[in-house]
Amino acid sequence: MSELLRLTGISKRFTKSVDLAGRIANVLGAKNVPRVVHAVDDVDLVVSAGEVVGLVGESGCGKSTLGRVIAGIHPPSAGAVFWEGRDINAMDAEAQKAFTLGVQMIFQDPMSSLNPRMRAGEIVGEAPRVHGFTDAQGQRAYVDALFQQVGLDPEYKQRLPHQFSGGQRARIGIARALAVKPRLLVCDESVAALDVSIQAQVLNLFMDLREQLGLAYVFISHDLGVVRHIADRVVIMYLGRVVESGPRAAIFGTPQHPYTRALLENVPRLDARKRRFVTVKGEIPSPLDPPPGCHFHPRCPHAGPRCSREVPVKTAASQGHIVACHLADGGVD
Amino acid sequence: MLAFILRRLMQAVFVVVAMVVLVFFGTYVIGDPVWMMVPGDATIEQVGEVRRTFGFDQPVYVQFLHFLGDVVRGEFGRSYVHGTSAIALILARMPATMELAFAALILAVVIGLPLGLFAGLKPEHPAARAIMAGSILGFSLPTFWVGLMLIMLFSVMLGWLPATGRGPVVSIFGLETSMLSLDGWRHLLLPALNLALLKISLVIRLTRSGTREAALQDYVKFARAKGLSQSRIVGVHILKNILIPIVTVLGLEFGSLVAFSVVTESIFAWPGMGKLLLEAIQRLDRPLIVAYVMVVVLLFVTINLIVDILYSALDPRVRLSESEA
Amino acid sequence: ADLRIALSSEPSAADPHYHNLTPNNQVVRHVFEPLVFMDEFQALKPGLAESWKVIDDLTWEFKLRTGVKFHDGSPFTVDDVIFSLNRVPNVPKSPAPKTAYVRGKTVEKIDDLTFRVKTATPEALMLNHLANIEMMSAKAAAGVSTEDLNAGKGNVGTGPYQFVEFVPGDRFVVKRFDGYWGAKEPWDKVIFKFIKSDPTRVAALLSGDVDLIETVPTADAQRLAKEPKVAIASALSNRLVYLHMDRYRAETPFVKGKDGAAIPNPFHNLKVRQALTKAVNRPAVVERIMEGEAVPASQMLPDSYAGTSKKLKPVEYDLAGAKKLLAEAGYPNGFKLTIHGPNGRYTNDSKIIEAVAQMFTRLGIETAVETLPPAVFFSRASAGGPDKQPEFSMILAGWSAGTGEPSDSLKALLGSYDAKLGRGSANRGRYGNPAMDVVLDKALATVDAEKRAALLAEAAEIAMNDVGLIPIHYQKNTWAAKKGLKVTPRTDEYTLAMSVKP
Amino acid sequence: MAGPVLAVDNLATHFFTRDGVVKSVDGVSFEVKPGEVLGLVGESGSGKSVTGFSILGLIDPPGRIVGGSIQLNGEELVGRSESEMRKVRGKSLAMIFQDPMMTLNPVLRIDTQMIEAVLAHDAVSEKAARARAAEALGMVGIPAPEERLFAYPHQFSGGMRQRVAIAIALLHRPSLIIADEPTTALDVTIQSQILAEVQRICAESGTALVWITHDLAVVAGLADRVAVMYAGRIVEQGGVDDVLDRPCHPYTQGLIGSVPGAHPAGARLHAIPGSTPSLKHLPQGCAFAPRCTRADAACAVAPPITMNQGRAYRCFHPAAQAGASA
Amino acid sequence: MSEVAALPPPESAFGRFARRFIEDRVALIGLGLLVVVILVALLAPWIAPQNPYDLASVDVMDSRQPPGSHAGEGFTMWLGSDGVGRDLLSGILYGLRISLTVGIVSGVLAASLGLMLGLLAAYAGGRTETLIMRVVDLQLALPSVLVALILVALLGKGVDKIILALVVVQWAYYARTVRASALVERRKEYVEAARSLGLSHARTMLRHILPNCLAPVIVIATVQTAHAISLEATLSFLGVGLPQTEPSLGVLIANGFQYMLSGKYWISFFPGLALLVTIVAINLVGDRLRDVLNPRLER
Ligand SMILES: Nc1ncnc2c1ncn2[C@@H]1O[C@H](COP(=O)(O)OP(=O)(O)OP(=O)(O)O)[C@@H](O)[C@H]1O
Ligand SMILES: Nc1ncnc2c1ncn2[C@@H]1O[C@H](COP(=O)(O)OP(=O)(O)OP(=O)(O)O)[C@@H](O)[C@H]1O
Ligand SMILES: [Mg+2]
Ligand SMILES: [Mg+2]
Repeated sequence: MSELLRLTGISKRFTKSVDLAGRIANVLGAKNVPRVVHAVDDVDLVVSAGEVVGLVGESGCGKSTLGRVIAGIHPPSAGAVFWEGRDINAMDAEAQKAFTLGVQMIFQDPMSSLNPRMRAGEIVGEAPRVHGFTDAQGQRAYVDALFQQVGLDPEYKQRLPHQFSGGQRARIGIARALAVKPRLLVCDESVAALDVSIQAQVLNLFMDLREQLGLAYVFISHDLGVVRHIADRVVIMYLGRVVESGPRAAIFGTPQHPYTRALLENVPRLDARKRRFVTVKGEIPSPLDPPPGCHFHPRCPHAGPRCSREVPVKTAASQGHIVACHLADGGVD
Repeated sequence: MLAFILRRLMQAVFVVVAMVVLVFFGTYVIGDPVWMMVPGDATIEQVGEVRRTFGFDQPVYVQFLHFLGDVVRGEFGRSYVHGTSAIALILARMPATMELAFAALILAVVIGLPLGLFAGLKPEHPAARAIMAGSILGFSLPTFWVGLMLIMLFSVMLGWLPATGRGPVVSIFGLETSMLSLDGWRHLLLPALNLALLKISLVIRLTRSGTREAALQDYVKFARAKGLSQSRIVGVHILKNILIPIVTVLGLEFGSLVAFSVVTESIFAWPGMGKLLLEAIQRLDRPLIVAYVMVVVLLFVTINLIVDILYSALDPRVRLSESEA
Repeated sequence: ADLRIALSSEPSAADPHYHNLTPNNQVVRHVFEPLVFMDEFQALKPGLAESWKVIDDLTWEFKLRTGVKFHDGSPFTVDDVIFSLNRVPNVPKSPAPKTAYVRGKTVEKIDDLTFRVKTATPEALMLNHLANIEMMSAKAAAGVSTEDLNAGKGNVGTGPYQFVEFVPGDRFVVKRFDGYWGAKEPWDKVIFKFIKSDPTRVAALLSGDVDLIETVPTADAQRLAKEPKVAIASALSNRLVYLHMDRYRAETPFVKGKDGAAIPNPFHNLKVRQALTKAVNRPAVVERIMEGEAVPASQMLPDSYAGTSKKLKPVEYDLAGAKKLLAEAGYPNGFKLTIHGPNGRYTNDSKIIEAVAQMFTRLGIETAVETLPPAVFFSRASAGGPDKQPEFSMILAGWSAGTGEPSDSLKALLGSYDAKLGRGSANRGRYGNPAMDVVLDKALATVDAEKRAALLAEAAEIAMNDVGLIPIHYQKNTWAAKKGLKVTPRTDEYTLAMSVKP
Repeated sequence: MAGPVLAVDNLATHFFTRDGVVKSVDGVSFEVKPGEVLGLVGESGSGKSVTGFSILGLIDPPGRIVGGSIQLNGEELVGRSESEMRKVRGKSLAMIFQDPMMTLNPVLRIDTQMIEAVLAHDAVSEKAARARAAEALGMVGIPAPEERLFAYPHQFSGGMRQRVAIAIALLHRPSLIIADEPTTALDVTIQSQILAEVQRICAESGTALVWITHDLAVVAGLADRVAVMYAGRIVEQGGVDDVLDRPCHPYTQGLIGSVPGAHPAGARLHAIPGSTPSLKHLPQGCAFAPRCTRADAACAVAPPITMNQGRAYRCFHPAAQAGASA
Repeated sequence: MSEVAALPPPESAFGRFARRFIEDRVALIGLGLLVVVILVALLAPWIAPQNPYDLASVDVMDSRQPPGSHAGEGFTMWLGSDGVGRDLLSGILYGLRISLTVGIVSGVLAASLGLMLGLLAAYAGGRTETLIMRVVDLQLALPSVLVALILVALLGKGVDKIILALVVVQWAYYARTVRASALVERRKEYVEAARSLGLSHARTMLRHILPNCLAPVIVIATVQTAHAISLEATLSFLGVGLPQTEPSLGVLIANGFQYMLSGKYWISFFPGLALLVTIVAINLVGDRLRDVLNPRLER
């Protein structure tokens, strides 16, 4: 499989700097410090053509931010993005456009991701017309084909988003993304808002499209069940950092990181009846003020003194299976 | 907090400077103030003399530089007409206007809040609909017209309340107020009502929509699920939430209250700074207009600051240091 | 008993020499008195000066009244006169000083109660000028500023009332001075309230907030006259409302042909001016707009005043005659005209303009009206044009003769414009008639009252027959008081507590 | 054995909207025994929440309970006046809501909100009420409860807020708690913390629980019995093992088939075709018929409840009859 | 697919909007009134007995006549006449035209200006936003009387000038409102979708964000239009309003003001009534719009 996208050392920081008034106040004795959120911190990621990468983690760990960086919506604060092996910052406008259109995002909230005042046909048809995938006459047929591809009746083109059900809205979002012939879809919790039965339909659609069009996916979800079902490779994030990544079988079969293990244990399962819930202690810390060293150490049952001092480095546990934990890297003491 | 206040002050300085420049040159283009100062039968010589006395014969930028020089020296100019410090004149009149504006605010809240709550809790009730329809009247009728109608009804026809002026004033802590005596209130009532009319409508509307929205919130349902009484839910849970927008909006509207006091004060011969401004504009008393604008902008800034502090007191989610400009 | 009076305009200070405007003069007149009084008809009477005589064309001798005391008990002497006359030109930052009244006069003390005034040129208006200068106490007022006087410091006069307080924007209060040299006033305390809004002032009277109001709005005069609780007093005033026409430009900006093209200034044509004045239906304006609170005008002052012409009568309304004249003048189809005027400066000013515009339109002159806020209007009407000349083609304005005779009016409104001579200072039409100037100049240099009056009347006739301006009406001044108060109306628009008796 | 804590019989709650009657709950019956956990599952809009609110009498106009009975500890709740209902709410019957961000009043401190809940039913001193509030907070695993009482909701994370809500529900030791998807908005690790907490408390105090959720997996781990709702009706009800392992109703089967975790990775899911119907335009007969592979002419009439060995379902063509007897 | 059956019949946004609008009877009455007012204003030249702006047909001899009197030219002045002899009915009909024009045109212009600047501020952020919002602050602190007076001094009186003054006074309210809602919209995912689809900033701003910020604008526009009409009346009262000879409702009221105590009530009462009806109608419609356009109240 050829490499489609590569992220190296990607970080994304959101900074709120101290303005002039704040600085003057500091002179007068106040303590205004710039507030920095390390939403994504030194992440490496490779997506090959046609591959599904699952991105898992708890709320606020930076999944969406990473997704947006991949989709080119946010520029990264550090690190480089390579599209088909070329640094996107070194590309000409043409190639950059190919990258922009080549990666499309599908959002979590099917309602807020559709412009409530545009008709379905327009939502899907706008970008291909603007970018010349089709002209005014061809637009109709082009959009009809897309509607059929995602399992919507082209009759619905005249409707507004609120006139659709949740599952249908998700399909419109998918059709909109497909309209510019992307090679990689970033699905940010795209099925989380749907009912199980509808979610199953949409997951099936994703899998069909992958087969038909050879699409690659970055599949963001906090639902391990979904990720296990659909992903070839899984990346686990905790507070901006990747703690473990590897092939599905490795992650679910031989999880290395204590956090991954805790996650897997905590997932409710149909076949676990009347079980006693055992839990990870503690709350998810705030990304504004993350714990030092390994971010997970305050909640980790195996934490040792080293964990609060040193940031763990990425170590390969097996082929393609990488873990960032002191346990895998010489112990915690 | 400190940074927040500083930020506000810096904004205020910007606004004041821009405003002063605007007003200075704006009033310059309106006309030559000398014609509003000399008597109609003044000779050319007299006119020229007055012009020289006040420096109107100089180019406008020179006049402006002189003015800036005065400001740097801490002197904001003397009223052309009154010959005394413009700031002092305005400050002397400010308590009357503030009193009027505050009385209007109080009336707006005291009348508007209960009516709005009722209309919001029972939106389909005929009385609620009547309140809403009635509230339209509040901003449909020009203030000056309503003012005279109030005078006609309550002073001339019924003879209940005095038509004009301010009641006896007492000075407490250096602040003059007429709110401490019955007669003071009798004088205050009509003009305050006149000024408040618009705000009453506004409060009714804000309260109603706020109540309607709050009543649909989960926390209200949860409060009911706890078995709380209706009065506690409305009086504590809903009220505290709707006070937030009301305080904010009323704070912002305080400016328009002061602006509209120009009209009310002239109708009711209320000795406030609005009337002073109107006269200053009519007589092109530039230092007075500039000083008014400065005082009013600073007043707004102060009020906004107070509103923000109140806001953060009412809404614990807001922290002053974080709220943006 | 107290007397509460509502004034329509507010004084700017309690300093008698600070601002020469009616609102100021009338309130300070209760506290300070001039050497010469003007009665309700603006006739001159002995005031603090008991008597005077003309020694020669350039010298006057005055004798002060005996037994006059200031409010602080000190006696009034010639030193106070000298102090006051010296103070007048030296009030700092005065927006309208009374300097012109003392210019060229030197005072010579003869004894404590006698002094002489010498002038540079013959001063026919000596007494009128002295009637405008209030006497202050040399002792109490030495070195006090306007602000001090506002606050009551040194605010000591000889008047029938003593200063109590001045609250800008609200009130001016005086109380009776029991050591007054003249007849004792009936009021313990007089409170002047400033109520600018016309209907409010009326309401204040009707609701009993005040006992007396000045400047009764024309709309309410008739109603108040019928009101049983209210008594009305009214007098013909010295204020003339008139139209001025552009007489100095060959083409005037606000006159255009019917097709909108520029045409030569028609106001240079006497027939046009005559047509215009004939087209003004003065009785209609007086009746329909002023509601009877005015009298059609023929010249600068009503002919009850000295120095007016008894021959001049208000021009009769004659539309047909006016049309004929206009046709004769070469404008059978009229032209287009814009009249400018202030709104809110004179009683019903904008309505009068509109009525006049209707009348001119009937004459065939398509007339537009543009009224402006006074602040804008006067500055443009006086110097808004290129090179600081008057801007408009025809304006409406008003004029009140503070001296109580027409010489000032003629000089300022109709004298050929001459900045050096101070002539034509309010001549915003720049009308000029050398024949009239000659007669007027002669009158101004004539000290003998009768001769002067004849000359002034002659000057007025020359100018009015030439239609130098179009007089419309003289306003009436109307006061309304609680029933039971006797109000003596004044022609000079002053509202004085001394005119009110229970 | 004691009678059920809650017995709902043939409950019907309808909303009379401008454009038609919404039969949100239409003939729902179930019972909950003391200490028992009932899982109420179903898709969005199937009427789970309305059922819960009906029990507390918190249905607002245009909604109304139009029929059936609700008995709490043998006392009828339907038809009670608002003030009588108020005595029950929060006292013997408590509710926890889905969104922890919204259930606490953002502008009131935690102590205010807890103390008022104590004082609403018990005439105790404020001090005693505060002590009880702190105790309840401790019970749900909030460290340093006395201090935390002075906090505002926004100073808590979502999981903490949900604990506070649970603590408020526990204040009067109710005999029944209705929990309306209380963990749906929470993260996996936090969800299981809450689940563990609830499990422990119910076991200790014998409080019965109705747990509303759309997540079958949560129900599997928590509930004793399961009721599956579809379009305002309970279509299947029974012991958790019975229903999940041997579903009778095709809808239950479809739901289970849609859960990705239950399938081999990458395989197509057995999705139910179509989407949930609008409650305004329900088809005649079985509401699930349009999406059902087994539907036939018989389904044009609404299927009655079939009782079978402690299980109940509404279907003419149940799948697992054999399994049930096995 | 079988989903078709489950969907409600398609309904256009406007159809839904209209249906919800007319559900309220009071709003319908308001709408009816507004239509009547606008019609009457449009048809004024054909239904008014007099052209009140033609000085040749207005006669001062007819001034202050009570309702029902006959004018010199023979027609009946049903509502009486004003201080210079203008037939009040005609004056009101024509005045309505001016007032509505002033209100609507200034509303549209102020809304457009405020919309653009507010949108730009929200979208661009940073210094642009700071600058625009400071100017907004400035504007909100400037007394409207002063602004109007300065403009009248600079430009002279006239409908266009008063409109300009009102635009200057009002745009800031729109800018503030639009910025607030644009800030919310900007964070919505459909905007990110537009960016990710490679659509230009201009297109994203104008085609995607703008239409979604219109609802609050429409709502405040109705209030501000009503407010503009009564503000114009206030300015006329203060002497800086519209020209005397072509009176708006505000000028008529302001002119009648001095007659209010004199028993000639009609000179100010009837124009006041007309103003009241107009503003109430606009506000009734506006209120309903607010409810209909507020998605939060849509269950
Ligand atoms: N535009 C922004 N400005 C400031 N901080 C941001 C911004 N976007 C995200 N963050 C912060 O970055 C962190 C990561 O956010 P992100 O949305 O990527 O998390 P997530 O993993 O997608 O969470 P969730 O599961 O809740 O969607 C959070 O703490 C968030 O507050
Ligand atoms: N106030 C109301 N007015 C009209 N219909 C309502 C109202 N409240 C609820 N409904 C309708 O009742 C039905 C059931 O709603 P309910 O909230 O019980 O669903 P739910 O099963 O809890 O769904 P979710 O999982 O989304 O919470 C829905 O179709 C809903 O539209
Ligand atoms: Mg996210
Ligand atoms: Mg629910």
